[in-house]
Amino acid sequence: MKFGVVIFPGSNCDYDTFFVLKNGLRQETVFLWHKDHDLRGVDCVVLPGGFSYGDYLRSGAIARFSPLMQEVREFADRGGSVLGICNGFQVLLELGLLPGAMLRNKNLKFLCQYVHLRVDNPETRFTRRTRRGQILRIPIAHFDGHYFSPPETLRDLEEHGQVVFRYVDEKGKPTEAANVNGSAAGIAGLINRRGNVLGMMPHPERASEALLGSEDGRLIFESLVQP
Amino acid sequence: MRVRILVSFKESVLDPQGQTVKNALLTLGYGFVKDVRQGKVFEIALDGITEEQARRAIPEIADKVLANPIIEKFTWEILTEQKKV
Amino acid sequence: MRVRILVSFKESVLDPQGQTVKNALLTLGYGFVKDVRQGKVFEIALDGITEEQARRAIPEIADKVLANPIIEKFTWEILTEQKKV
Amino acid sequence: MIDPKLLADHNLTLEEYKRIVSLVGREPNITELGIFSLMWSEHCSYKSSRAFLKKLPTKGKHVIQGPGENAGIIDIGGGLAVVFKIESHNHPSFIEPFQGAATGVGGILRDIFTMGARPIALLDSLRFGPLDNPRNRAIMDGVVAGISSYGNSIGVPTVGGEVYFDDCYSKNPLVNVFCLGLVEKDKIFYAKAEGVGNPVLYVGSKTGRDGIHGATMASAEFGKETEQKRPNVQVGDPFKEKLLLEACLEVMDKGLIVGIQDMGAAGLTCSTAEMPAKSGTGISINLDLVPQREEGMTPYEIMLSESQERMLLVAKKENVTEVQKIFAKWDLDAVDIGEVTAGRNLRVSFCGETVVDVPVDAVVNLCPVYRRPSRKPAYLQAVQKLDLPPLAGDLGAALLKVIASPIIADKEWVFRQYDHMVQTNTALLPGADAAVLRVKGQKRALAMTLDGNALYCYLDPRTGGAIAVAEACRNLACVGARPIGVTNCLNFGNPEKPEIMWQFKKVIEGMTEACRIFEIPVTGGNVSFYNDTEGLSIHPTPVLGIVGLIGDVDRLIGPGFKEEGDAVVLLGENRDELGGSEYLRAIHGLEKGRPPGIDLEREKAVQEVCIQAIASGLVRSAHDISEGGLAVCAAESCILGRTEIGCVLDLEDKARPDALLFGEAQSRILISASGTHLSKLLDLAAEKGVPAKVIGRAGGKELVIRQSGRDVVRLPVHRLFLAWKNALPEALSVR
Ligand SMILES: Nc1ncnc2c1ncn2[C@@H]1O[C@H](COP(=O)(O)OP(=O)(O)O)[C@@H](O)[C@H]1O
Ligand SMILES: [Mg+2]
Repeated sequence: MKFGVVIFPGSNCDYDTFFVLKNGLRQETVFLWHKDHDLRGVDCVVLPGGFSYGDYLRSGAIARFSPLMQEVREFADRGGSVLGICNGFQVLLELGLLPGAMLRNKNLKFLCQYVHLRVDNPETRFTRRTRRGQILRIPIAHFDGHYFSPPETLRDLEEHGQVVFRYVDEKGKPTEAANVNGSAAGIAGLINRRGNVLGMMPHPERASEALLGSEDGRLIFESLVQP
Repeated sequence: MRVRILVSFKESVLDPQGQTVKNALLTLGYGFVKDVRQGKVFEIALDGITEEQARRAIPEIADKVLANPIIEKFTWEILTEQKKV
Repeated sequence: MRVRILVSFKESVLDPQGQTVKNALLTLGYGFVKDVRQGKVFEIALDGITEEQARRAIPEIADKVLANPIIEKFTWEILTEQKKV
Repeated sequence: MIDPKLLADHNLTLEEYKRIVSLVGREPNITELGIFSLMWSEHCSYKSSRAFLKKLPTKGKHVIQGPGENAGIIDIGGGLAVVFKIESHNHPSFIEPFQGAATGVGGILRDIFTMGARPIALLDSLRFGPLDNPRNRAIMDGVVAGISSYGNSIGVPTVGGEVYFDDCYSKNPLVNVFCLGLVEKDKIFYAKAEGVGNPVLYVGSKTGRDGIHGATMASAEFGKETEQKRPNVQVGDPFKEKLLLEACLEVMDKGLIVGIQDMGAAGLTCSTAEMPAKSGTGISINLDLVPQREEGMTPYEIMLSESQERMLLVAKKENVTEVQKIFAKWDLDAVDIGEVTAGRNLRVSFCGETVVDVPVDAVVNLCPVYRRPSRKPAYLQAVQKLDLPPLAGDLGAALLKVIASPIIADKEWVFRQYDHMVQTNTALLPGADAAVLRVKGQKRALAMTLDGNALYCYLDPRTGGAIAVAEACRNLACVGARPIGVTNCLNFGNPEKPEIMWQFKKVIEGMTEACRIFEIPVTGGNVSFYNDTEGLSIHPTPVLGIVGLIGDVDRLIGPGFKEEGDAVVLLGENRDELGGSEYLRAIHGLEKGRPPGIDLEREKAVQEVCIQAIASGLVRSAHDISEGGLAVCAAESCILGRTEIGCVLDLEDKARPDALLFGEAQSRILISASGTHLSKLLDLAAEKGVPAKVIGRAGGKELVIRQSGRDVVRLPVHRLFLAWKNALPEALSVR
């Protein structure tokens, strides 16, 4: 599997993601430059976390106009795998590849901490190495992770099993306290209807080595790699 | 030519920043404050286009770039001299 | 009564947000954009005070709470019906 | 003759002015005067401190760069070196907490990446006034948000730090930021301007009128006229700095440049004077070419501006196009504004006229050095005398109160706002005794900590200075790291007051002695004087930033108990010392007594035992005993593990019960170990002559402390946890 990690000006989890894919999963991995038009033949595009363009306007609002993102849109339309992590998720929302928008965290502060996620849809190419209801311990680090979309959209997402990850407590209960950023329906990760574009706020690349405290995030990359 | 664009959350979207400001004002004793909504303002200086062109370009810019229509709405105006901040 | 308060960086203060928006607009082909300044807007609903009282309270609130006078300046106005966002 | 008011505005004395005239060979013009005023300011010239700083040991086998460059460098083997430094941003953070703290982060990051190193960790030492005052809460809120905004955005993790509270910081908060970077040994860069004819390139943000006189502001006392100094605060642009970081590292990695210097305090002036001064050359620049954000700027303003996110490069002539191409890739300009010259002068032209022509040596190296008078302060006698208050009835209640004191309570409210995991190296998250970062591809890991107990320094500066070093090293020992280098930030009051100078001298004496005994080189630091507002000085506050090396990251342990039934071992000895304790301050409102004594040889032996025991896998947790004493240390050990685990401690010491529980006697570490390893651990201690005693056992859900068989504390761990966890969020959410 060939992965491409996109670098926007202001990306800062690009190397972290690259490191896990290349050194941890031993997959062919290349960087993709935002000004290019070339996806270099990758099988999966990863939009990493960070602060593209400083997130000064809205998170992801400017990155979506990059030349490369027009290619990524077409790639997604052709069914290619696209994984957006944190800022990458925000870019996917701004781009309209996933529905909804991000608001400031409910306590109006940046939050960096471990959270528990429940896998609500293990039947995607990003989660096939997990079980339904499995609890993953993965960190978040964001200011704007409070997912919002209108009630109709939410209903639609639930009906089609598009909510892949939800914030829960360590026992798997979706409590208000566990939903640290205040996301609608506790949504932490979403997939498009077709099942090839996933956006998630937590950082799986930070939870892919035992030394760093958790290996749960690795399951997501392994799912993609699995033949 | 200068234009001013105001972007704010739609009524249906919670505005926690506005709420926080409101609470701060109430604790400071400004009991007459009933509601606060916080938004963004952009002041843009334009050059080399006519007013008519601007009237077409500005809403396009606001809609495409400055506001996210899922959560935000905007208004805009061309600034006459005395209105500049 | 509703008031609107605009808060923005003083002219001499760097406005990285405005700069970034400006660069984005230029890249998108809006070459007529000469400058962008980004600021905050507060819309406050007031109740139980006279206009005269409001005219005294609002600048006080803006100076004390909404703006940081070291780097920011503000303007404000009372909104007539048709001006609401 | 020169107008005295003009001199006063530039913080220069008449004698200093006369010296300038003789060095330049004529009366300086206004721009030149501005340049001297900046470079001869306390902040840039270290004129009051230099004589004393010289005493600090700076040599060591592994030192690649000691004091004198943007940051110190230590060889860590394997072809790698660490580059680290600490800086203060105290005054700006008081005036505008968010931007002041944010630009402080921006500044220290530039110091690190100018040397070719990629910054991999930030730590921050913060001191505020008490949180019952809304103003202090607002300052803390703004400072933390500012650090968070800059560090998070640029993608450098803030992995640790410290937060203290005391009245003396109410109008003078301290914001010290430490940064560490990693560099390949053969890719280190210096602030050199070598090669006559080489072009001088300006990169980064445009120059505006912001922060003119920032360095002189940091060199004068604050008073009521603070208001007028307001516009000196800059707004930071972390996004721009991220681009600058990537572009600079790229041109350095490709070896395209000769030298590089950031434009921080004192801006263009500092970089254009210091670079040639170090290389025995001169520089000539044309201000018309300097990218400007505002119209109509004068040469004075352009030279003195402290606009952020800017750098000055000296490139090889043939590489300029290549350098510019790399900057363009990162959407930045690299503008050729001048060249390196043979004459040893700084020459600046503007609109066709020469507006500055001064010897760089005069500007950089010939500032007068002062040995300011010092006098032992009168307050000492009164504060050192301590009449112990009567023993409190319920020591369990006292423990709950001490552990909820904001100085001791959980700091998650702060570090949750910092991205402390980006770059995926953080092996030990904030909350432990020291932060630990793995080095990708190596078995070894880096540990780092910031420390400094200002109350001890106020009560006895010499002892306080020594303890600051010892305690920082002890924190490293608790994660199994051996110290390899020191940086320090010395925050003091007005050095023109003899009492402050005395404190300064004594603190340095204490630090010097400790560094010698620990055999660790000081590779740099920063001095922040004039931390007085309306005549009141802060406590003398040295902040020590110490970096350590861990041999095998797989042996890493944390401060929390791990397994029920493990033996709890005290390394070191309990003593009857309550002076300067957090207990006296939190329970009795007293900042009094003599701080605990310290035997540095004993301290070193205790740490050595801990380091070796961890390296041999003999211990499961280690936590140092510091503020709050043994009782707080034990409670934290119960709380800080993956799950809460209680413990029962049986003490036989004859001390007064509160002194036994809360006294802050030095050179103690609380360890837990499994039964199988216990005898080896005790043998190791005996071999090094370090007292080590099994004082209890981990397990259960309560913290029980007995003295001579009698319970003095018996509390559910979860109650302690809640008191510790909620204290800071509650204090900060009061309206
Ligand atoms: N407390 C200190 N201990 C040791 N060295 C210090 C101390 N304070 C400053 N220095 C060193 O003095 C030198 C001069 O500092 P400089 O780089 O001009 O200061 P800054 O970067 O703060 O403007 C630096 O190398 C710095 O590391
Ligand atoms: Mg420096």
